[in-house]
Amino acid sequence: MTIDTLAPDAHRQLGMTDEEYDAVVEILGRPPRPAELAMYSVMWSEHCSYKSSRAHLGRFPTEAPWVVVGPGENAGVVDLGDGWLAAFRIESHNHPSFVEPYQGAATGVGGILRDIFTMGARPVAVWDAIRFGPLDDAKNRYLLSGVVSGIAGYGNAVGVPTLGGEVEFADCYSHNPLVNVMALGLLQREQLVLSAASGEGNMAVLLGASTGRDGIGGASILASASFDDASGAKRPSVQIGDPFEEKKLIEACLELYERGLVVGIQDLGAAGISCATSESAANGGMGMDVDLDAVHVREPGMTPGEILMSESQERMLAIVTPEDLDEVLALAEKWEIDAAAIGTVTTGGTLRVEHDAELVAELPAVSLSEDAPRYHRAQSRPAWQDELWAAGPELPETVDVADSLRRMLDDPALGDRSWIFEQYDHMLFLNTVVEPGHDGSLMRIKGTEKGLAVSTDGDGLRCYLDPMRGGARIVWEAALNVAVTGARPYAVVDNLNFGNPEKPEVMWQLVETIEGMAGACEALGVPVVGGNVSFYNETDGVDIYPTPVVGMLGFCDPMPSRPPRLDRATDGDVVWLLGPEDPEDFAGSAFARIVLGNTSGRPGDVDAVAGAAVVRLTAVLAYRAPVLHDVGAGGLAVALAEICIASDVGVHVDVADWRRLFSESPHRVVAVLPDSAVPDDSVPAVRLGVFGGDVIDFGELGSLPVAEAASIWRDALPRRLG
Amino acid sequence: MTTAVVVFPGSNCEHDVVYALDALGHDAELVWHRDIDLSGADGVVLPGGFAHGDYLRTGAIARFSPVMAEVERLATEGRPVIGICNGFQVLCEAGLLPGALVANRDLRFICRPIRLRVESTDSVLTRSAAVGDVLTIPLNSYEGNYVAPAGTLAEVEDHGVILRYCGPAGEVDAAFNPNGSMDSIAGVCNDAGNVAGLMPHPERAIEDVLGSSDGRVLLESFVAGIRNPVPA
Amino acid sequence: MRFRIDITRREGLSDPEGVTTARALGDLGYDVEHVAFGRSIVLDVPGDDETGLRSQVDEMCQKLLANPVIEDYEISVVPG
Amino acid sequence: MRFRIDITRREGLSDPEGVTTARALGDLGYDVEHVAFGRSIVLDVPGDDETGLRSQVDEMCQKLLANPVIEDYEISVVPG
Ligand SMILES: Nc1ncnc2c1ncn2[C@@H]1O[C@H](COP(=O)(O)OP(=O)(O)O)[C@@H](O)[C@H]1O
Ligand SMILES: [Mg+2]
Repeated sequence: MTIDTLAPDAHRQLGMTDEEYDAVVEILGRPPRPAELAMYSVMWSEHCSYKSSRAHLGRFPTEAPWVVVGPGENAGVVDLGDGWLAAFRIESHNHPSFVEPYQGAATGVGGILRDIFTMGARPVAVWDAIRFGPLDDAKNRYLLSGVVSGIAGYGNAVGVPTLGGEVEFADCYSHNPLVNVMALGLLQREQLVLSAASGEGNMAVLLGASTGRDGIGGASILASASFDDASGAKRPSVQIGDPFEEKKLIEACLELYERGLVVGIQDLGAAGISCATSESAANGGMGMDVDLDAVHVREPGMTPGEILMSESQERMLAIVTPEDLDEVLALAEKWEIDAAAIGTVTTGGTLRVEHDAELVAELPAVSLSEDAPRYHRAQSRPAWQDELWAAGPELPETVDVADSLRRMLDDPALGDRSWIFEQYDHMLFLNTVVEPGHDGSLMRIKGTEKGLAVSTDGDGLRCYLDPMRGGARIVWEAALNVAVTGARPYAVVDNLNFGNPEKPEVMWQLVETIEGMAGACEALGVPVVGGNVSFYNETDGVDIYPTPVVGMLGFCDPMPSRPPRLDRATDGDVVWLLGPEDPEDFAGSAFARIVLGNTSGRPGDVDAVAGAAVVRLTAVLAYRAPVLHDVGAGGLAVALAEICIASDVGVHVDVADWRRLFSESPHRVVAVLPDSAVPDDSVPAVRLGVFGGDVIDFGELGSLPVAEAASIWRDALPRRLG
Repeated sequence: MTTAVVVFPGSNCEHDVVYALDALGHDAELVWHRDIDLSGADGVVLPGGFAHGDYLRTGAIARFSPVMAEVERLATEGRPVIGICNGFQVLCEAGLLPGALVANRDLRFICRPIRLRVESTDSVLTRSAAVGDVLTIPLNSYEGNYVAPAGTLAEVEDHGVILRYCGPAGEVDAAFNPNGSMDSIAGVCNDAGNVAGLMPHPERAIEDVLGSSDGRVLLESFVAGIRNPVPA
Repeated sequence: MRFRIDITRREGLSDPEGVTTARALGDLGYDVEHVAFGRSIVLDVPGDDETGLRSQVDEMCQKLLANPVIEDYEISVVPG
Repeated sequence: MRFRIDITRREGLSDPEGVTTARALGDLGYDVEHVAFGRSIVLDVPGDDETGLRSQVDEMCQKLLANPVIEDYEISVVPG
């Protein structure tokens, strides 16, 4: 069976419920044609329609004076002043990366970049937030190496630097790794383009790669539908990324914008041509006549359904006026990419698709998006939640601090991540002021005083232990990660990676998480300008941890002339701990997981008032402190060790209570200051000690030579990955 | 007359090179790979990136771009011609520089600052530096592993090596060889010294805010070379 | 015993490298119709029980040398 | 006519893929003696005068497909 010979009742195989099928018949006033059914089944799939999450995403705050484009378009856009705008977005490519890690991650990068230059922006940076099963399993090592080289292979070659990211490990990701990629672009206000197709008689021009059979239905339930197997093992829905084609596509599109040749533009993603044509028409309140014979196909004998649904990479659909068509085609030729006018904008809102002079689809363009179902799925608090909270870590009277620190520095999620980020070009464009390896990365905008800081943060375990608190904590952590560079939290994108939404427990986790994240964003005054939801991250009925990831954009103007870095601590510098301290916040901590082998309990809550004050003060201190480092995984001890290793200097701090070294209560920053003046009285500040010597010295509690700490920390990933 | 920075499809460091030369007060212009007239050019930079996606072999397809005939003419006339990273690979493929570049020893892309020792000042890239200088400059490549057949290598060693990977004190040693390059070679020049290539990116080390300014002396050499070229 | 493994991209998957090279050959004035890239690995495995060694090499391909998701491979014995 | 070109790294020049793969196979517990990596290119050239086409393909190799400085190549005719 192929898409084109689907029996009308094949909707079940395409993952459509009977109710959804009836809705289609209702809309069309007749049973759908095969191609039409395929289009609805993909466009109404969870992936494309957000039918299970939409009802809850409304909870996020999305407004602020500097928001130019909020959620809904391909990317969020914020105003940086002086005509500068930043467009950014985050996307997941979890399932494809499990099937084929290199290509899955590579095409993930390609896809998120298209979301950015679709807006008229030049993509200038990428971040990757990735999660795998434990590295003692060869399969997980294979997945990590494959994903990292895929991101490197595509990102480096397409010419967009990868400025940072994060990585975590847990059993629940063993059969379901998470690969979330965030991209950011810069543009001048007048370059902003939207996807709406307007102007009767305007042409829809398909730009970029030819259309092949690869990836048909890859993004949707179709991938698992039987026609996929029937169409032969020869056609896996794996897609091969071509960064060279995308690079040419980027340059061509940017020149099209510069010359004012596009009315609207839309990237091709899930459901390929059918999605791009219907969405641009719908967004413009128009219709479109599409001629599939004009599409440049890679393989002979492709059926209309295959051409419509193909998810071949590196393609864009531009709406141009008939007068400009020739100039557009000429420009495409200059950049050595294919271009073909495949459609005409019409009034009346109908999408008509023809092939061989035969009508294969005729439907209301808006119905594919606007009429998609919305579900208010059942939610219920998991029965296991209370036991989980009750089973929290038992803290011993005393611990071997030095040995605990050794074990934590050797953890792949806490050790040196340069094995990963040194495979990424993170310097291209000469904007990178604080490179990966610190907290948030900081980039300048040449020709201005402006700086942008970004941090991606997630915390699967804590969100599993308490979705609301966990969701709030990752937002607060991301805020501090950008604040230490001098930037103030400005806007957020989020990627919600969850299990099966048909399970009430998963929906509960989702709603709680959103509540926690939304609350933190409100307290920080940052709008959510875009995001992505990835459901069905489950294997054999076991769901992953609820794993939201935030991409926090921070903004500073002017940027600190010498922003803090971990490697700038020197002999005699005084080290302070800023922010409220709770010595007993161990649930979900690295210490509990690594040293006590405990992954239960209830994490501490956030404190909006104190948290906001710490973020504010941190961003101010960034203009004079040589080092600022937020206290994250591993607590105070690891934060100090990271500074000592980077700066190659020892430190002496006296804390009587060992728990203060490893507790992970939020809203804390280690501040290194040249003088011993109390930083400020707006937040609690404790003078911890002074840098000097070559030992990380916790007095009574123990000590560890910097050299030893450094070699353990540096070897954490290489010794596992070779 | 301005300096031509050649743009192949897939190049991506061209704007950075123009920015860096501009920071040194030198004019440069982007030139598309299909242009066949460089008569206005006083020197040429082949920038880094992934010309033609690095498909087939890095630099292999680019060397046949229409513009390369002009680049060869300028090179033989003694005009300064440098290749950075991918540009270096193109010059080797074109036979304007000896040797070739293959995959890094560990089969991983490497993006990080590394140290270089200046081996010779008889090249358009190093004339303003001093032998023995140790420079910190970012490397950014997957195929940065310099190889040459025995005979060629001997000649290169004799008069073609301009930069080697080294340690903090300038020590040249396997431990400081990031990618397995023969004899730790990071940069070479032709006999006349007017054509030179290197894997690291001097344009990424021209401002302290970016971590290092050590790349300046190399680009300043190039600019000086343009003002008074080495006779061919 | 010396084995040779020929690895090719599975049909139906795009081959950007082949397409780009075909275009380059065209620019050079050559008339070629289709270019496809593959990898070949030659390795020596001690022993002489062909069937046994062959299945071992096949295992190596499955595990490491090839990527069965997007590649097909063929094993042959070649003169050492 | 369909030609196949086998390209290998010249003796004595480093073959990082081969070396690394040999190590990886060793880590997986396989006993292999020598691993060499090569690339193969299959291309269709219209016509049927084998000698003529072969020399044309040879030219393509000299010029573009192989790098004589570091690579050897072999041309063979294969069933189309
Ligand atoms: N997958 C990754 N890709 C790129 N950079 C990474 C990745 N994982 C971690 N890093 C970098 O390593 C540094 C430390 O990461 P992390 O400990 O997660 O920072 P933080 O704890 O401050 O959020 C950051 O600069 C981050 O950008
Ligand atoms: Mg941090």
